[in-house]
Amino acid sequence: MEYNQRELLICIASRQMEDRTSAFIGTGIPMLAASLAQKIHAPNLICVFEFGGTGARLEELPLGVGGSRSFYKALAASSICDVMEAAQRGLIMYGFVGGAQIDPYGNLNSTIIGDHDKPKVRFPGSGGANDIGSLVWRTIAIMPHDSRHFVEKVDFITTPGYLAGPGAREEAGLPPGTGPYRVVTDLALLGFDESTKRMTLLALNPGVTVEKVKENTGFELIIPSDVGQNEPPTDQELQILRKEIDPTNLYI
Amino acid sequence: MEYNQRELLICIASRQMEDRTSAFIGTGIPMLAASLAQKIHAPNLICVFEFGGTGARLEELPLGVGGSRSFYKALAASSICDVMEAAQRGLIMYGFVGGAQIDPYGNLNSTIIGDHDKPKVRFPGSGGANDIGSLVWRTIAIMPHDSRHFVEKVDFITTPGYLAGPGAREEAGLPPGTGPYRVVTDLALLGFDESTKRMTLLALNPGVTVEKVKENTGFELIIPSDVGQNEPPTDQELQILRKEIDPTNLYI
Amino acid sequence: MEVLESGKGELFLPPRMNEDRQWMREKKSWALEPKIMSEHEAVKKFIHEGDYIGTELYGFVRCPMSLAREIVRQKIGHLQVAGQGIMEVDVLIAAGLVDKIDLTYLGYEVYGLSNVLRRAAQSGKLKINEWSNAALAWRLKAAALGVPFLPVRVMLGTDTFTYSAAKVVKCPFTGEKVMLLPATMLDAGIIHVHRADQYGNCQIDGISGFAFELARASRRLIISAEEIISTEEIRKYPERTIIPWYLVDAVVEAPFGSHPGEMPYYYWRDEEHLSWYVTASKEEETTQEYLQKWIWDVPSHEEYLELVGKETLDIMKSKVKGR
Amino acid sequence: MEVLESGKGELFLPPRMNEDRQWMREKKSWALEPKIMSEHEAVKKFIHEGDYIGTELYGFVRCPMSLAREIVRQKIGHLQVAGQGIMEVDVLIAAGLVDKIDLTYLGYEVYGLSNVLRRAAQSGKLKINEWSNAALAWRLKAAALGVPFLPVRVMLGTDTFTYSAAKVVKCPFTGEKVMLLPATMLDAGIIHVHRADQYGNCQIDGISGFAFELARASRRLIISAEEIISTEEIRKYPERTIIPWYLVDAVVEAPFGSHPGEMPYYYWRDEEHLSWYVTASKEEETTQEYLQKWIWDVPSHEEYLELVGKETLDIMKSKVKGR
Repeated sequence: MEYNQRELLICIASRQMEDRTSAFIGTGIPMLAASLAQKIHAPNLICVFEFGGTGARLEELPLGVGGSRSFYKALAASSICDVMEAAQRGLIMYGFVGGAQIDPYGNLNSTIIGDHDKPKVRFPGSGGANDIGSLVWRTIAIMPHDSRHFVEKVDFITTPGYLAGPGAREEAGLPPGTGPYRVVTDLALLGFDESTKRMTLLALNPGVTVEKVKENTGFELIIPSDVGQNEPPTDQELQILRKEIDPTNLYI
Repeated sequence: MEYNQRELLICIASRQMEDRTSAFIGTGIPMLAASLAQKIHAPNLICVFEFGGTGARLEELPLGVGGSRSFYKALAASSICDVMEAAQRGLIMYGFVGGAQIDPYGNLNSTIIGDHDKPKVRFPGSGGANDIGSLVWRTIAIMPHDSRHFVEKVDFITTPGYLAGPGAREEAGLPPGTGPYRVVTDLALLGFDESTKRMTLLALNPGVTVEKVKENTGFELIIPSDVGQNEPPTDQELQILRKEIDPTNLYI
Repeated sequence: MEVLESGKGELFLPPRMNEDRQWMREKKSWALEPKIMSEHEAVKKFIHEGDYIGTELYGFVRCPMSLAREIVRQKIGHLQVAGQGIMEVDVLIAAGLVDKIDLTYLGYEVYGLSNVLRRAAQSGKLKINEWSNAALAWRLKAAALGVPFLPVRVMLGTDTFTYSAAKVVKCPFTGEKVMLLPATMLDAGIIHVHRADQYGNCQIDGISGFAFELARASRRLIISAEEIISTEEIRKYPERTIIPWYLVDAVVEAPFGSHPGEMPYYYWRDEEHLSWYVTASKEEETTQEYLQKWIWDVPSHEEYLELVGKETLDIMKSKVKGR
Repeated sequence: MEVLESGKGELFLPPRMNEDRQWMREKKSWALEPKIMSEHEAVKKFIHEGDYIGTELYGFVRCPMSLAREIVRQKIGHLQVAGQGIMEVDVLIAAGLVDKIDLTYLGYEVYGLSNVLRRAAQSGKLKINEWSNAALAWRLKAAALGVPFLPVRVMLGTDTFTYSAAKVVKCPFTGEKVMLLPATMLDAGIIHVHRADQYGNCQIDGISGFAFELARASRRLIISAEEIISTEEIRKYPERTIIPWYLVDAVVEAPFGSHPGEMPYYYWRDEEHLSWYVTASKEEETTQEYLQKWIWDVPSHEEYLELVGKETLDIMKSKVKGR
């Protein structure tokens, strides 16, 4: 079946999550990815929304992280502190992040371009991103892949990736064992090298070459010898996505 | 009307409290005193129980600080942290304390006599007493008056009074403006001298002499020239106490 | 436990625990006295020029929009704001009323970025400290606890910390670095709830966001409520009282108070109106036109609702999902 | 923010945030799987010799008495306990199962002092640290937050502090002294609730004591519930879920689980039984006789209830007040 780039992103993101765990979910692609994972391979993946909704029936897609759909027939509807503290205790496995810039260590900028006090461009700010990037075990970034977004050095570290490299998170006081896990883009799936903590190409999206990825990355990417191939969305994935998850084409 | 010592204590304690404020209430005398104050001169005195009950209808006397009567038809039934934090923010005006020993500065011992690790006598411990003595604006101690209870130096400061004297509470980090306010005993009503923070005789119970108070106090008490007289319980007080507050003679 | 590092942001509102305690002693009454008043009176009495204020939840959801609009209507300026916000903080900035903001996120969620924030920040007129969502909620929590700070494990190692007013110390128990967030006891807080009695005892359905913390972290507190209920109803379910009366200074009856946002279980959000605002906010001129039409030209919340139209409100009611 | 003073008590259970995080990652499952089991199985599986445990609320009120009795029944020893307690901690000490206690209060309220505590403390066998009620609750709250300590304003200047394991520091924001309480992440917690579903989603009526904090401050968590309800009922009122399933390891159906204490809105306390215990506890021998009769000779909670007698239980039910 044919598919668009957004559907591809959703499918690839959804495949990264394990069952019997939890994911901090923002609106848009992460929510669709988590829903899809629930319906395909992770029936016990639980969506947690940052204002308190936990384990909702996502019959209609939430439009915001605090809206009524984020706790419709939920198992718990608590508060921002409660769910953030659960994350701080180590209970939340996945979280989605994004931004205007990402660097080789997965640090993200969603605050400003230019000088902080009189910026060239002002973005929304951290929101829950810094919390997610600090506290969940594995963050998954979803990014458009070009050299404007993939930069050697971000203008502002809003959300911590591996900071300056190996050991830097622990040195800063962030909980050990946490950090960037995957970056899902319209070109490829990326991960982080165990020893250098630098971004590594894991698999290419259908029709994309290593060369194209390199061209669109503003820093030196680790290219292992065994770069994989992302399977295109399966018919099952597409059908569930279109018929069950987003039948009104709100996001796809 | 005739009255017993317990009724006298309750009446004198109840007269110490102002309207439109709140009081941390333990079971027994404090509760009866607060109930009486509500019915006589302080209709908007609110009882707060340390496990979360706030503004209950005290139709039947609570038997414990967390029991169902402590939040029967209450305005709020929250948690120990919530009410203790309200006290920490300065919202609770009165609190009742007691103990096995009290010293000239109103410090109280309800922990041990003798050595801490192998005590001669072990008492229950602080419970909420230290919290109340630290956080409410005015503590009211209710004590049996004899030289075994009123001592020069307590074996163990469970609950802070004025500690070593003027400025000591502030120096220790306790919130300014708080501290012991009254001590209600079977012999007298006591307060604390503004400048020395030492216990002062305010008023004698009916039939009690200054000499008797001195004899039964194990430290030098400040005796001002104008010692007052505590009025015996009025008929109104006794009637309300016996008919409305404790009709089954649970406490009186 | 030495301070290892300090954020370089100015602390707009330093913790002042002892002064706050004194305030609570003098200004808060435990008396059960009616506090119902109009939003005009409530805002006039309890929000002052230069105040540091906070709003809960956020522009699209259970948000005190009618109160936020009233602040704009009265043009109470030089505000400092604890900003986790969408439309409620946006309109304050758009009206030129905000000098400083402790910011975590200001945007329109699925509708994209806030052009109002962008213009204000890029002009250099708006002074901004950076925080995370949890950090702002935890700063309120610290104030709610009555303590000067709370240790947390976020913001460490980032520029979000550098441009905040937090401090990093070594934990004296574990030897590890922790972030200390200074408490934020607001001058005034505004919260919209499902139900309140005339004294201010409040019930909220569904998630409580950071209402618990913000209510306890406000020297003055204005509540708007969809419905006023009897105190007997409050007493029947005392565990549902998330905000007790003694914290509350004013109670405003405000049906559809969260419009154009939603109110869980009561009404759905007004997408059409939201898109008008998002479109208007793209340019300064059209933003001002929006404010003129929907706030300054409308003297009260009742008249605002008339302007929205009963038909629209009925649709929003019919669209909401039950339990 | 230097440490100005340290309590001289041994820190029985130091904060271990990173190990706790690892535990939560490895041992807690978010899967919706049934967890209903007998109290025998639950205690056997989740409470181990030498554990640091906590109970909520307290012996006379909504207390996991059936679970506390089961611990005594299985004679799980060398326990360390966070002790705000009446009968639930008393029976553990009486059975000789407790080595160390972080104590705030152990007594029988209107019935007076605990002779069990008195004997254990005066013999020097029980190692005791002192805390206040709020301090113990706040230590659990610190753990619930996932941070190593919480600053508070109690215990300052007293021997309660001297014989604790807290620390006094100077606040880096205000320059004032504050007390730092170390977090207590328990090895195991036991809580009795009104209603739970088979996965462990819990509802409590009336005051919640410190259930919220203790649930979140327990590596392993056993829930006993008066009633098991459907998950549909939980989903209908998600704001009532005070303890969510992913924190819970075992759910035990235990009607009258708080006996001889009360269960607000469900049943009143059994004064006669309480007075038997208070009387028995005066002497070591009669204390042991009580334990023998009511715990060791009774293999399960069901049989305990039979021994109490249906008639008595019905009276307790009939005496309770509604809302």
